[in-house]
Amino acid sequence: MIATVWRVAGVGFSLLLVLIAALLYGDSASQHAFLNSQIGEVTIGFAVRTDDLTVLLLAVVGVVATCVQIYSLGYLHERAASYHALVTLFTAAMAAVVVADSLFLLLIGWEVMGACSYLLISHYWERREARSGAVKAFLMTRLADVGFLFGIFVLGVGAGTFRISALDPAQIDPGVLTTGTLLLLVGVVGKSAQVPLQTWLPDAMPGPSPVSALIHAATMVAAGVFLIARLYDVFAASATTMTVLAIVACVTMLYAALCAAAAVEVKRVLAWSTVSQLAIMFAALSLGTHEGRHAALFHLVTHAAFKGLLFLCAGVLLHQVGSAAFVVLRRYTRRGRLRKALPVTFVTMTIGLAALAGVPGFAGFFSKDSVLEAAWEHAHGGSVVGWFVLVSVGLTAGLTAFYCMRLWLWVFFRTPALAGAVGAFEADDPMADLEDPDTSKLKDASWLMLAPLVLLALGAIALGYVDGLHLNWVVALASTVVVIFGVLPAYSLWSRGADPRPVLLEREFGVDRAYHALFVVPVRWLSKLSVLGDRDVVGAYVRAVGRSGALASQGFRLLQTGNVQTYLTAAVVGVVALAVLAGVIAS
Amino acid sequence: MTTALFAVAAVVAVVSAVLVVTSRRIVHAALWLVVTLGAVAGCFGALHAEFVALVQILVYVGAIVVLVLFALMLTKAPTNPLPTLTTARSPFAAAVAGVLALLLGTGVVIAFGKEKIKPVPAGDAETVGTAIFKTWVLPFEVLSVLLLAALIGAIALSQRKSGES
Amino acid sequence: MITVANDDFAAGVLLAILALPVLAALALWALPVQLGERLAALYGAVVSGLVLVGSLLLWTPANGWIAYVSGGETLAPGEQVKPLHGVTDVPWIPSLGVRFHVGVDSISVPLIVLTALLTFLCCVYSLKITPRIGRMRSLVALLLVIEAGVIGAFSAMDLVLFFVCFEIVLIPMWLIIDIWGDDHDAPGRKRAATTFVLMTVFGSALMLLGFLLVFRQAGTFDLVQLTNSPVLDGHGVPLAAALLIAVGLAVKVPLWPLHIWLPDAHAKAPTVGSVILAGVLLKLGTYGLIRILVPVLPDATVTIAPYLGGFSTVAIIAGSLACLGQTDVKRLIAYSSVGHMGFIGLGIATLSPAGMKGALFANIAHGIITGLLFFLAGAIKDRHDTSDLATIGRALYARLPRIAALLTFACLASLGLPGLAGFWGEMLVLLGAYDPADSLPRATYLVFMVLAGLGTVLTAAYFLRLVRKLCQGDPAEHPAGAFAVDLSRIELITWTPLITLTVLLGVWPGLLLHQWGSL
Amino acid sequence: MTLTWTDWQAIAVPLVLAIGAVAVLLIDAFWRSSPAQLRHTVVTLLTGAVILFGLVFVWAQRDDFKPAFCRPAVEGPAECSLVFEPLTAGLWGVLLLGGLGVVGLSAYRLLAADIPVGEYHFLLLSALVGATTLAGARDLATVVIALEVVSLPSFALVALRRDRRGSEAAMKAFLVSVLSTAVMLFGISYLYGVTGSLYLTTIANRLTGLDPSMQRVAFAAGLFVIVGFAFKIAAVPFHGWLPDTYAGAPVEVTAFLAVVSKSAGVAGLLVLVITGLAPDGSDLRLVVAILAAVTMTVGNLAALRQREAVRLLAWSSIGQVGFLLAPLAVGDAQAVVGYLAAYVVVTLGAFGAVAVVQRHRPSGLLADYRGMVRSEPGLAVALIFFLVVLAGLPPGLAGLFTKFAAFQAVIDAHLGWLAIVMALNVMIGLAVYLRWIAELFRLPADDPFAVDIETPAVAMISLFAAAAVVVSILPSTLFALAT
Amino acid sequence: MPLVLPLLLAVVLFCLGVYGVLARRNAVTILMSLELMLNAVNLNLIAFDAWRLDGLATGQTLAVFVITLAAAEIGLGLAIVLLLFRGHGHVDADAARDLAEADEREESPT
Repeated sequence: MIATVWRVAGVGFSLLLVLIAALLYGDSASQHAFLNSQIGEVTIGFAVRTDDLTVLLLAVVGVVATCVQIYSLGYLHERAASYHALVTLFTAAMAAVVVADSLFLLLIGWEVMGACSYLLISHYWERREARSGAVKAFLMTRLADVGFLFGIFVLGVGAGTFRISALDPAQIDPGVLTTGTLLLLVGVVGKSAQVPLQTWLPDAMPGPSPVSALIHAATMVAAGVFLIARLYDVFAASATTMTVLAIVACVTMLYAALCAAAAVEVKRVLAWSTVSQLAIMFAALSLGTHEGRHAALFHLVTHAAFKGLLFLCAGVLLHQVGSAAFVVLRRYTRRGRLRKALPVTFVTMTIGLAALAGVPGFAGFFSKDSVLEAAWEHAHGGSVVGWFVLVSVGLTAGLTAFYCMRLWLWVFFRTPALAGAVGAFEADDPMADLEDPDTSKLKDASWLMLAPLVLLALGAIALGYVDGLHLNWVVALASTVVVIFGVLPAYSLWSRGADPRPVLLEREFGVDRAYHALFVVPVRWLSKLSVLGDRDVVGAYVRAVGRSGALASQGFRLLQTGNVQTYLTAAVVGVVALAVLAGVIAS
Repeated sequence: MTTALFAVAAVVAVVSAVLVVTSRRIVHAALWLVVTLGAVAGCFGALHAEFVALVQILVYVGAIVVLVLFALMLTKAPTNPLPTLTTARSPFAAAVAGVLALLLGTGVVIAFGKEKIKPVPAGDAETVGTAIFKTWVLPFEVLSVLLLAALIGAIALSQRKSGES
Repeated sequence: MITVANDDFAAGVLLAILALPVLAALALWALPVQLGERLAALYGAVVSGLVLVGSLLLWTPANGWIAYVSGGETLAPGEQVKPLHGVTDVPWIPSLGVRFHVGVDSISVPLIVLTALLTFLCCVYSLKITPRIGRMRSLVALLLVIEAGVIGAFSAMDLVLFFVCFEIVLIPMWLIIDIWGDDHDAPGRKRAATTFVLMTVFGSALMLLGFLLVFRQAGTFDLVQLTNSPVLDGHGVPLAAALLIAVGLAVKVPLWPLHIWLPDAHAKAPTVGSVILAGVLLKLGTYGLIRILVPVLPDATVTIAPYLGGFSTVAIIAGSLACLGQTDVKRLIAYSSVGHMGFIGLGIATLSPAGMKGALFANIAHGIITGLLFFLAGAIKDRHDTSDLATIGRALYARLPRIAALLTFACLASLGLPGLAGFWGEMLVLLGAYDPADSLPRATYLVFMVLAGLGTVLTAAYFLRLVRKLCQGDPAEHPAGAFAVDLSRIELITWTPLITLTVLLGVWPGLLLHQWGSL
Repeated sequence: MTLTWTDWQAIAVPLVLAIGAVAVLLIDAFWRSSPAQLRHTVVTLLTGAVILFGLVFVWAQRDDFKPAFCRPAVEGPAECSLVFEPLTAGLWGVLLLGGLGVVGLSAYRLLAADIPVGEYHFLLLSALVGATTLAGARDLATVVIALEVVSLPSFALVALRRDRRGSEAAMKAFLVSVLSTAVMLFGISYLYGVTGSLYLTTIANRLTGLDPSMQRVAFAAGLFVIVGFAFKIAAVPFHGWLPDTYAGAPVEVTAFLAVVSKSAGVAGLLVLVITGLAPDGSDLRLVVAILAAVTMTVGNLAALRQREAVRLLAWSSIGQVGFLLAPLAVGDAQAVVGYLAAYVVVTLGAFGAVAVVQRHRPSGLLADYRGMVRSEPGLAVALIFFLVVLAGLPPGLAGLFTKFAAFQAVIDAHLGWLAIVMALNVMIGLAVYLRWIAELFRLPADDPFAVDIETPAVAMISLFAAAAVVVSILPSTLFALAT
Repeated sequence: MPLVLPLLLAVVLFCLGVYGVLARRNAVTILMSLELMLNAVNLNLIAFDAWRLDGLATGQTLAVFVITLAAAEIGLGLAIVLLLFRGHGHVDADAARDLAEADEREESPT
């Protein structure tokens, strides 16, 4: 009953968002503030605004959320009430971020998303990896949010206002501006899982797939991109921040793409690819040009479509097969069953992967191309950053094509070379049952789940054309070549039945382990130290006071011997002592 | 003259006082106390306080020491020397007393070392009597309450409990 | 400046809510034992409900904030002077210069309402859920006495009266811990109660010394006069007075390293005791700092503020780290109070409008949220007869889904999630630390701010650890107990106001912030 | 010398008490034939009436200033042996109230049967004569003799049951007291030598102009005098006799020692300090301050582990004396008298309660009080209130404010270290009393204490409790005693 | 005559008395030692009186008072000592220890 209410509410709310976006479309930008309180010289309160960016993001969020909500109706049955409620809250929080004109309202949405993602990731709280992944996600984003909060302080106090529309970079001291934006960037990096705060996102995969779709496509991680787009004037005013952003983005996109190339679980590959794609958007933003911003937002929109699609497809795999690990999926695939049993999923996922890989004609191709174009333009302007971004995005495009192809082939196609073997993935799960699964009951998911897939697949193709076709043919050609260069090795490896995964990549460069040793272990030690310190140092003093009191008491009892002459002696000694003492003090 | 008299009495007083606190026979100690008190009375005399000297002899030697001797008898004090009459703490007690004497003696010598007493007779019964009844009426009256209370108290304590044989 | 507004009605209400609980407690003790035991909770609920109504009557939007002065200059220029109302001012002990002077302004009223609310909820809770040992008559009576004492302290406008009210609560609280505390650990609860009362008494004795030094300097104990013409000069006697007062109040707050009484006292106390202790009593310390230390000894406060801030920051970090290592749910929540009170201390130490308001806000928020947390911990403890995490086992989501969900909610609120009440106070405190009063060393405060910010992460870490250890987990390994009943009606009724307020204050902080005027 | 009307008025109270004492003794001695109850009641009522008369008299003249037994001095104001002034009125009020309380606690069925009634009341009144005289005395001869008049009857009272414990207790108290008298007299002799007078005002005048070597002697002399009083009020390290004597004496007599005898000592010391023996800033005040600090610390610490009620009260009374000495060390008479008054009321109450329990449970252990809140709620609540007042915590506001006044006096005199020690002792003292209170609140023991409490005991304890409540609500009454 | 002579004698007697009080075991001998101390007081008083010659005979008067006081004390003291003897069978001051702090044993009421 309650679950039904929340289901309806969830779908309704996300449709409402779409409706609002539609209503607001074309309205002139405006702001409205409410519930303000004056604290000293600054005002703390809430404000909302509407402009193109709001409308765009609201639409994206609304559509993706609608797809996810509807999809979830079919996907999820246990604990549906809390699930749908949280997804709705999640969407609402993202909507708050999108419409916020007050940094505090933005922060509320920003962090409520973190909390919702925590709760949703740990939806399957029976599973160990879900629990730890959720905690990790929350803590890492929380850590970044501290920087974000401080950034708000710095900018807000520096500008004398916490209203986004009132932040004028010209009015802010350059040093303050750089500090503030850098601190905000910390929050962005955390939320969008960029290097060095990237490790939480892949570990968040134990959450339900629709949630992953939501997180990766429209909310949470996209919020970082949105934020910089929203505060683009402020960010662009600080060259230092933009350079840092460029470096972070470039490192991240390559790093994540490499990690994705070695991941052996569909959702994990997709997660790393999100990190990588977000980095591309950041790279575009870091150009500091209008084209860059436009390209980033364009890529954000197309990415929302195809990444949402991909995660929902992965969800179908999980739902119908039970796992999205390569090793499991291969057991179906080696008999060629998977593709045939799940035709719609196969087709839509192929579209999604193509879009992700940047195959010409699909949305991803166009948006990535616009990023490359922007970078190219900028590089021509003599910017080192532009060159840097251009080269990185190019390399990433190749890697993306590689891992998309790898995923597609290994999951859906039997390898002639392996003659029905699972492939290179047995080692991943020695306990896995390598017997043939019962494939007779395998069938495609219900229409509730497939309808969003189809919708998003259409989006993944069509969204590439909404911005109008203005391709720079040189860049487009180059990127196509890069894609081909990425695809070919994947095909070649697959056809030979080999999947070489360097240890370094498989361990994702050891970052996780290093963080564990650098942060988690010391904190555990410190916590132990703190507990012991309280017990054995501070507490010991208190106990020692008590014990010495008791001891003294016992001592005075022992002195009370009952012998009156002892008392008299003590008294006379006391007289002499007092005389001497007072003499000493007086002199 | 008075100085010499005083010196003799003082020496006697000190020697006998030492014996009072060191004698191993209790009864001897009591008798040495008589000597000390007498010698102190002599000192009073030498300081021209004849009335006080007289009272000292009457009250102390005549009454108090007799009381003490009675008490010794009643408490069945042995007449033979007792090795345990002083406690084991006596060296310490001696040290404490010694330090005290040193402190007080030094202080007294420094403060009064140069002063002399003029030998003027001013201690007859009339002087003291007048002082008591002209100036010190209140303490005198209170003293009478004290004597009465002490007397009644002593009697009450000495009575056997009713029912006690 | 404090000005005084004549308001006989408010004065009457204030006196009534001061006197009513005490008289009601005496009357309850006068009842026959059997009748008293049966009626106690209902009686307590009615009385404290009346007090709650009275305290709400005192809540008028017109009243404001005491100005405090630092280094001779007003920190916030151009602010409005807001009056004290509900004033009763009669001589009490003329020879000592002590007056019975009570009144409320907007600093006191929210705290008084909080006190009344929590006491009311404790009484309502006790209607159905009672400690195993029973003796409800005395428990309710003691709760009412504590309520009166705390309201008295929050409305006292005389240093000595404040001191007296500060002490009134000690013996009742000691009894509550000692008699109704953890029934598995009699020596432990005795020790906890005694440590609590002795440390607090020592602290308050030092505070009294500070008051007397103030008296020697200013010749009055009257807070209105003292606030209007504070004891200036940050060295010598005023500094000594400020130190003594600060240390005395710091025991109560409690500030690291004087917090050692708190975990035991909270952990061993019965549910209602923990709620009152954490929700109300701790506020006395921070209220005292704001009401007395800052306005009366402004210069000396500036001198000691960096140290106060430093210890508060240490409290935030050390408290959070200690929480990470706790194995007992009540102890963990208790330690979390150390961290949260550290935030409040830091806010006061900034001496800035934002920090102060943050401290005041965090005071209220902590009372509400920690009250809720202790209610929840008590509920879990009652159901499992232990508060040890390992013994309770995991997967409460499966066994007690509603309570576990509420626990998660309360944890999120307590860790300062924006949108819930816990956020605004801590945010304002950090903002205050970013921009402290001009007379304070800003670089030092920036370090405090960063450390406190890291403290929020640690706070999140231990609360998530709690949720993970308690709520989540494989239900197969931790089957539901036979008598484990999920959220009962009385619990729902008792906790609803707290939950509502947590959300309400989270989305509308202005509700309280407006109270404290435009500073 | 002729006694003037003023002189008679000034000594009226001690005089009436003395006459009353003799009358009581005579009635008891010559009316042996009457039944014990009647005799006891008559004696009690008569004693009470005498003391009550004293109280009424003091109340009527509380604002007067009456120097008595004066002689014109060579220099300065007239030298008087006794002065009745508001301070005296306050001290007398406290002493007489204490005496009255003890008389009430010694009513028929309360006082042990083997104590001779007439002698008991005679000695009690005699001691009161000494106590009142002491509080008004302004010359050293009167001081020392009055002090003896307080002490000697007290020792007789201690041993009045004439048993083994009583005699030992009396012996200890006696020996210590006599030594203290000797020491004090020795000091007085030096004071006389240095200043040539026994009148306190004259001594105070002449002490100021002494050369250094004389000053040293004067200091030693003053020290000896103060030490004499310190013995009497059992300041540490002159306290050894007190716990033993309290434990050995009948409970009523212990109450007397704790209330009247101790108050008299404090009163005497107060008179000495404020009339100029230890003027402001003198080392003697420092000595008293040191004594105060040591006394309260040792007393409270030793009380911490006591298992017997009387012994706990004994040690705690040492601690309380420490708190009394603190304002005394700075010459704040108002604080001292206020503290004394509160102390007297609640100590009487506590001893009254202890006496009730001890009569039925002679072992006197704290464990006997277990569960009393349920079995004897009235008595338990009263006892808790007394203890809370002694600890100085609300609701015992009388104790709180008298401690407060002590703190204020000490702070005003810039004795910061003493104030810190006092703060520490507030904590230790609280620990002491809480132990006892905790026993009362324990769940009922196997055989909880439940008896028919004797009517006079109920009346007296209720009276003390009522008084304690009144002074808790209106603490200003306490401080009005000596203004 | 030098004033210090009687004063030093008094000091010596006083300290001998102190020694006696502290070191002697028998209660009666302790009382005797106390008498020595009181005599030292009297010596002081008389000496100062003779030195001061204030015409009031203050010292002598007080000396007489002290002698009387000593008599009262010794009277009551001996009564107490006798009572002690009746109860304990001896008069050793340091052996009467019934009232010492009972460490672990229960005190036995008589």
